[in-house]
Amino acid sequence: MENNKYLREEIIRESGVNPKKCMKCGKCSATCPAYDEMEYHPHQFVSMVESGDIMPLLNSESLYKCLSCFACIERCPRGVEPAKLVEAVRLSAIRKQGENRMTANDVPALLDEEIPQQLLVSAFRKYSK
Amino acid sequence: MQKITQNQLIEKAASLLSDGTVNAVLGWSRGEFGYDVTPKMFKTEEDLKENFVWNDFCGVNFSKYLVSKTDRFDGKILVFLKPCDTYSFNQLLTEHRFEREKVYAVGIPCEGMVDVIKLKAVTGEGISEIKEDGENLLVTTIYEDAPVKVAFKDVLLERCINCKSKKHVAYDELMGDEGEVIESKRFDEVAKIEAMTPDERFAFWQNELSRCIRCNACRDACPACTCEKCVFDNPQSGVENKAPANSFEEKMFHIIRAYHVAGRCTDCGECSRVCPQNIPLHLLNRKFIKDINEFYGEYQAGAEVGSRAPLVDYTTEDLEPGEVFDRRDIDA
Amino acid sequence: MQVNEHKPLIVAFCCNWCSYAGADLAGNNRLNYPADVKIIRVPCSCRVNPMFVLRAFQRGADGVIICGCHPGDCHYTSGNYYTRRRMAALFSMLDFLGIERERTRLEWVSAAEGAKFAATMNDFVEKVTALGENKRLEDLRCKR
Amino acid sequence: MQRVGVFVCWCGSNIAGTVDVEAVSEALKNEPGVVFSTNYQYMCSQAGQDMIKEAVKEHNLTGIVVCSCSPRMHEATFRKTAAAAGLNPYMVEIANIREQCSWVHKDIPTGTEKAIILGKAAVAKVNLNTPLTPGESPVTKRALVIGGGIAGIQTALDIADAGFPVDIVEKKPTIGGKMAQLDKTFPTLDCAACILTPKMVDVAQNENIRIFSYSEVSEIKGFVGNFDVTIKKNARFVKEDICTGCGACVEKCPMKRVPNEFNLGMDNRSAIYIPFAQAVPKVATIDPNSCNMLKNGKCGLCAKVCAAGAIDYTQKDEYINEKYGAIVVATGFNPISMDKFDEFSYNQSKDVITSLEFERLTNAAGPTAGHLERPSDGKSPKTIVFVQCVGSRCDACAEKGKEYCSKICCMYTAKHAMLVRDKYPDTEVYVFYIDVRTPGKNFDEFYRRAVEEYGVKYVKGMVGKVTPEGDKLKVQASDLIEGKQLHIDADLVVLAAAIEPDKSARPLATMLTASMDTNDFFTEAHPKLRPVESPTAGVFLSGACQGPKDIPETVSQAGAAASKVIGLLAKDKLTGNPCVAHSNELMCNGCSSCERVCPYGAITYEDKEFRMPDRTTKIRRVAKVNPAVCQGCGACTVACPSGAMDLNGFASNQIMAEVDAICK
Repeated sequence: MENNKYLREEIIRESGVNPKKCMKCGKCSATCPAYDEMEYHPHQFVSMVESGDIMPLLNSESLYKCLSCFACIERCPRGVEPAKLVEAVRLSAIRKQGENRMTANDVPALLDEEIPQQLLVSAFRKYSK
Repeated sequence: MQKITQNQLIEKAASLLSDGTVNAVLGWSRGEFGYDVTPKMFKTEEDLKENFVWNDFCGVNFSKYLVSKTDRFDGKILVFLKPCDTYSFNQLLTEHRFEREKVYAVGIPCEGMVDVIKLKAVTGEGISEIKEDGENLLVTTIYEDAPVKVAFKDVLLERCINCKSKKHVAYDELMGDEGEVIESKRFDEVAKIEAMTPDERFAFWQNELSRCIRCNACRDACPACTCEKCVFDNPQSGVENKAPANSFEEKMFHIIRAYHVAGRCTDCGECSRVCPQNIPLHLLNRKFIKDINEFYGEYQAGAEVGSRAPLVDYTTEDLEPGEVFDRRDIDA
Repeated sequence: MQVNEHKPLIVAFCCNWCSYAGADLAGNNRLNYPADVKIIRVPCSCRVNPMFVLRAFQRGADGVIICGCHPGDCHYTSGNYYTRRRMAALFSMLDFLGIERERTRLEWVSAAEGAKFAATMNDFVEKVTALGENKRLEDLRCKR
Repeated sequence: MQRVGVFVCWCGSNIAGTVDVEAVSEALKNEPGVVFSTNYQYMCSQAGQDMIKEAVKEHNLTGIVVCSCSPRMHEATFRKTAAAAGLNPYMVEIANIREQCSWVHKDIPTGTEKAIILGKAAVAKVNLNTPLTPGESPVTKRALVIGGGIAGIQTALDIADAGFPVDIVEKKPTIGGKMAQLDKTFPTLDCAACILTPKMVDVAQNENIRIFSYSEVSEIKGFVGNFDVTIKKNARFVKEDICTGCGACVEKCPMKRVPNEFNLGMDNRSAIYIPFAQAVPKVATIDPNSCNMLKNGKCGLCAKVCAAGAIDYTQKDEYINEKYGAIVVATGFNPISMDKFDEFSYNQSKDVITSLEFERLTNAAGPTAGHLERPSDGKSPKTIVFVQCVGSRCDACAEKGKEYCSKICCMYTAKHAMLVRDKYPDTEVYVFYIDVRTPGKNFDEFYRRAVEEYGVKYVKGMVGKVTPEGDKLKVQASDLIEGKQLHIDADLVVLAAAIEPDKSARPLATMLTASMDTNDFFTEAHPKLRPVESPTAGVFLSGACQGPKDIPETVSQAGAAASKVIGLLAKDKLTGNPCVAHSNELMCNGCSSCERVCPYGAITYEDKEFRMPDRTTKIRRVAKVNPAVCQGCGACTVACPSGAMDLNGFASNQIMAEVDAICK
């Protein structure tokens, strides 16, 4: 629990988000294009970070399903900016030793005619430290 | 070392007089010595040619004179304003202290004015003649045969060393080139005192203010002190003048004076310039200006006519007096 | 325990609508605070001229406290906002002159805050007592 | 020198228990000015008051100090006593030795010592007291109501009923306001027109009421009881007193394609128009921006068909000056613009509408004669999505909505949803909500009926986006209870847009020197105890100009404002509080500092001629306090650098005398 408290504060500080401003309207999740891919949805990120329930988020695939399209940031009526929280949690996850989501070795397997090179590069940047 | 010459000003004044634009000229005239330049109303060209001076000792801020001069004079008055004088000019207009239509303001550039006390510290008393020589002054005294060479830069008034603006914020006509608002270091000395311990601060001010002889020169020269009746001259006010007695009385006088002009003081520095006891009175005013800038956002009194002084204004989110100290403790 | 012989003299300016009523409530509830506190009633905290504060110090007061309605609750809508700016400037100036900052205070006390009034006065008296006699501000000629 | 009498009260044992009252009255005998000092068990009793009266006569007292309970308790009592004894009531000062002395200190020496000091301070103050007389000003017995919506109508009717003349100024061609546009009203579902239009007729027929429609207030001077107002009557190019409202001109007008603002642009009107059938005054108005005759002098058909000869193309704006004793602000509200809410496709699809537009769509007098049809193709919608809180409850930094709750949306949305399900049971109705707020009589029951009896689908969650696709609107939303994202193909989307104060309110507030909050709602004099008064004396608030309100609340506030106005107008003279500021013109610099801090606009300036010692004269600008407007806070006294401004009853020298007495 102590650990979670520390983690919570770190995530809040790094993201610069104040989850207390959330009025639980769910507009972030309503606007999210990756909703169906995600286990935890944007509004749940806000709520779970606020309550310090961070371990499930750290271990969730949802971290990598967020497209960083920032629709939730744009639409949130309270200025909470959920995507920044997702980003901060993702950073906490991949910063751990050996927790890179992608390594250089993974890249060849992902190569595909259809995939824009830029996508790979940005994914590589985003998913590893 | 002024860039604009005395003759240029006399010519300008004479032409404005003769074409009827103005009926009188508020200008500087030679005093008994070269350095005690005195304000004077000129009404003829002859008088101008004979007595008008413009040199490194023309520190007087004429803005304040307009309050009484325009009152007692029917025509239009020409006034020469240095950049710092224009701020006081605007502030007095904000306070409706004189009628703008009665004044024709000519902005003139200023390279800084000489502090006579500093000068005398170098040359000694008995100055009989002062000549300009490039970046130096050649000062002859009655005690020495050869003139003493003094660098102009070394004897500038404090307010000119920390000049806040070479830009004129008000004028009808501008002579010479327009300057800029300057990023001055004028608050450094205030910050230095703030950094002292309370005991040191008390000792500092005890030393400075105990010299006060209550001559009221600071008040009389201050362009913000134009009250019809000053509280210190009013037996009903409860703070009327008392003889100095090396106690809280002087501090009270100076706190009240600084407080009364807080938010209206343009930091023109006349108070310190005229103080015969060389007390750095401008520091009190600057303290208020610095506080106001820090607490309520940058504000320069007189920068524009009609602006609302910070102490007659508020926001609902203002700092609490206690928070002021907390913040300073954190900064320290 | 340090025995302090000096009994401080505290002048409290209280606005009629909130803080003076808060002081009355403290009385109604018999909440004790030191008798060193003497209250002067003013219509609004914005009636308090810095000259009054200085006058009190000059005459030998050891502490001056100004109490008004909470920001936003002023009976005259904006009076206490002006007070806040004026006193922030004045207190900061007194501090600049080396005068102990604990000798001055601005507090917001509502008509319902009798307990806060008593607690504030207790605390203020304690702080001022610890500073001892006001030597930096008094005017010897005004002292009896 | 005053002759002061000191009266120390025991208050039974309340004071005497901790304060040696004998010692107090004895000590105060020696204070300057004191000629008599005594103590008594209950000073406020009849016997105590008689004692004071006798002492005043016997010792020729000019001032009284009562050492007793708080002045908040008995100051008024002792002032009356003084008046009964022939003294000016303001020559009384109270030393509070109960609440602020005997009750908070335990031992007698401490209590006694403090009581003596408090007594001395009061004596010092009363020595400097001057007799004060409250100022009087006459009251113009006529009220002005600005805004002719339901708030203004109700206020005007109530004032007129009490027998006072009232003028209503309405900027639109007709009174009625927003309520005239509504269909049914919650929670009773009576039709808005059925309850409003009779009131409008009452207004028209009331002898005490004049309506200035198509008019604006252009200037306000004066103060409570004595406002001087200029009303600008905009040229409507129709002689109001002659027009019969027959409508022949409207029918013949060839310019028929002007968006009809009454129906929020969902249909068209002609260039000469009567906003709606029950308009009051029922007079035509020519819209100068679309009339061919006014624009280029070609047409003039309406003048030809007008049997009454009411058309006047040369009419000019007219300015009317009138005096009023009281002004009621009833400027109302508007829905906010949806321009910044791209996600709902309001500007992309005609089938995304605001709730006010929905009102017109379901109104029998609306553009579809009450048939619920989609604005795009006229088909009847099968799936309707209502979105709540659009632009309400937004964070300030989001910068597109309002921070506050608009208050009325939950209820009208429940009403809309219920009405749709009632009339068209085969329509699916979704309401997306964040919270359903229904405090009000029969409000929650109403909302529950919408859900339980009418089967409206309430979904907790917000709509994220609306995308027009074909003839459908793709609605993507969250369902927070079931934890899923919903995709609904809707035919019509209705946005519950936040409401904001009318744009005319801000300039009006400036004219009135009435204060406003950051959202441009008028501020009330006290949020709980004086909710219908503005801090500016003589200015009252009615309806949504003060904050979001529904109709019942608006009407009750309108009535409350009216009763305040009646209370004011019923007086022949206004007696002020004599403890007001006054300026010593000999010392005044005319610098405007005092004017800037005055919350009531009580200070004005005048040029005054002074004789100088040298027999010349000099004209100077000096401050003047209007005692009828000043409330006596004293902010100006401190802002004044020269000390020219002082406050009666709390003069600078009085307060300093108190300080001195305490610090002795």
